[in-house]
Amino acid sequence: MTTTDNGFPATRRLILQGAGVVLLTGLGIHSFSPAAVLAAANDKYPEDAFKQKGAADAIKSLYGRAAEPSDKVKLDAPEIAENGAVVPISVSTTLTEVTSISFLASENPNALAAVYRIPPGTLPNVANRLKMAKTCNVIVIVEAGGKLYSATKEVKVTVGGCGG
Amino acid sequence: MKAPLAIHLASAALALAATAFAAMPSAVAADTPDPVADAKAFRNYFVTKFPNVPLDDFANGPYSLNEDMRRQWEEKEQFPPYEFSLEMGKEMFAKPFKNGKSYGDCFPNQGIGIRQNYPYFDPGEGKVITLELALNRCRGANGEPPLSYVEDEMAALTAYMAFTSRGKPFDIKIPDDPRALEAYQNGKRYFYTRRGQLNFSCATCHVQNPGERMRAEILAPALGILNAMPIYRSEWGGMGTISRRMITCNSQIRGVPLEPQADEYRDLEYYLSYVSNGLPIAGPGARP
Amino acid sequence: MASTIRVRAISGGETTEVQVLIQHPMDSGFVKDAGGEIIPPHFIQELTFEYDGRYVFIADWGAAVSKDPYVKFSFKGGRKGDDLKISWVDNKGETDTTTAKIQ
Amino acid sequence: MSMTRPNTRIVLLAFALTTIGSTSAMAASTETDFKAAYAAAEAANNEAGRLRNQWTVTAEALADAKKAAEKGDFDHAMASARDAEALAKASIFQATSEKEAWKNLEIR
Repeated sequence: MTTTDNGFPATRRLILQGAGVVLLTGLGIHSFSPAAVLAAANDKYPEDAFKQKGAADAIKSLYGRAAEPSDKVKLDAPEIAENGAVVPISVSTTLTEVTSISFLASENPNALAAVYRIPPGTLPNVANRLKMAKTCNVIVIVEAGGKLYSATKEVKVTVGGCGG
Repeated sequence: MKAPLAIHLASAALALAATAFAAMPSAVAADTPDPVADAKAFRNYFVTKFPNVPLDDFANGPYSLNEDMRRQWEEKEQFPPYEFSLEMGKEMFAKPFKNGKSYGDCFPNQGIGIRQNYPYFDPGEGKVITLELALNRCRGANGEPPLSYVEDEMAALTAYMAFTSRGKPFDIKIPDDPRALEAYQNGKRYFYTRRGQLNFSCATCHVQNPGERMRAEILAPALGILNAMPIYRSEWGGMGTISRRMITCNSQIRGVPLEPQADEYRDLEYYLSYVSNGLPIAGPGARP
Repeated sequence: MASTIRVRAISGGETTEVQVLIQHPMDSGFVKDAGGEIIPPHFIQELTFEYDGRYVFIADWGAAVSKDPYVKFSFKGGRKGDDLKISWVDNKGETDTTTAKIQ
Repeated sequence: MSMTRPNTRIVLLAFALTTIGSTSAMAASTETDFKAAYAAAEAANNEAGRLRNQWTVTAEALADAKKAAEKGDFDHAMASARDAEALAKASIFQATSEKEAWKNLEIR
């Protein structure tokens, strides 16, 4: 397995791969809190983006720019959510060099719901289940080749997901 | 939430409308119950009303009647939200009581693959025995305190027992005993009797209006309505037993629910299961 | 204690499809309990998947991911019998990790 | 919603009678009046309970009456107690008439 092109900071990977030193280094790592381990290994959790109210602000906080709609981003979400507490939403795309996929619900108290980081070798298809407070647009942002592409679909919510 | 004025008054006015109702000619004369004919007519009603729904699919409730919801359900079934409950039920079921016995010892075939035979009429007691009741009696017989009929543990146990019985057709028997026939008839009467301030019967929603939206929910058809029990409801964010579902049905129409496993509920379960004979057990299920 | 993480990782030859379901309340902080008190936010913030010493997928989650969250993705490679390590950490610093075999 | 089909005539009739009811309750009520009204409502609700057909709204009206009485607002308490009695009587009527009427809904 090649280890040179995963697109993620190498710290964690090197620890795992250095079989001879794994014990020692491993001990060192485990003395941190788990959050610290992840922070060391990955980009920071985008706390600020998750705190934004509107979708535009969240996208700006996350990526620093806006996205353009693309028919290469296929967003699959129900017409009417059977219950806003559990709305199955998935996305797939034919775009290449995808590095992240984000899900937002425009009218939720905080629009950003989830950000998935896609290293090379992982397919740009994600399915998840989100809460929706009321009828609104689901927006998905695909980051590919350094550009942002989006797809939007309105999902009607008759029983809001704020109870769940 | 306050009732809409019209409904509030319409219901309060029932008493005043006595003459109107009394004057209504009874469409049918009293007769002896005929469960076989009932079940046939019951099934026929639904397959005629929904000619495109395969018979077994009625066990999937509202998902048999609405494509958009069905897709959401199929997505959820890929990794169903009742998975944790099912596992808990499996562990509970296998774990011995303090006396060393376990649930399996209380049931035929060690409790595996038998959900389709419940409820049954017990000639000794002269009453209907549901699976939930049998589970608590099993606990009692082994010196364990009863479980709540509306909480997670009972739901988990019945989920596991249903899971081991998936695909087996409901096989409810009405023995040649006038008390069994009476229990069946009482269940049927409960099903069709209007109650609560909304003046709804079970049938108002689940016979007359399945597939329609009632506020936000799509109503399930009565045929096969117990086959997928117990159910994980997104609305509850958890699992619920048959007892819990019947109680919430009563509350929703503004009726005070009876105590769990009241004779009426046991008889109702007997009736509803009997008329769904032949449809497969599909529990545990996921519902909105 | 049973793991909070359920995994299905299935190799289809060229790619491995991974599905997880995690037992977690994912409280948003916008919901009141029966007594009218706000239930404080309690949700998973980060979920990672490691295969063969590298991350194959990382989820950053907010409070709008459903209770008992679910996610599905696929990555190239992955052999039957190999380990896939999954970890999460929530906003209270609680965490869980499991290692599953690819099937 | 097609399934409720409230009978307009009944609604209007009830509305008229309810209005009369509240008008007569306008005269300042005493604790004694309230206690009698509450007892009557409670008795009717107990009867509904024997028929296995209590309504949740009856219990709510009874609770509301009690709460108002504790605050000394006997006009409000009286009105709620009378509401509760009307609701309880309606539930009794419902249970009684349904002893035969249920058959009209049966699939045959």
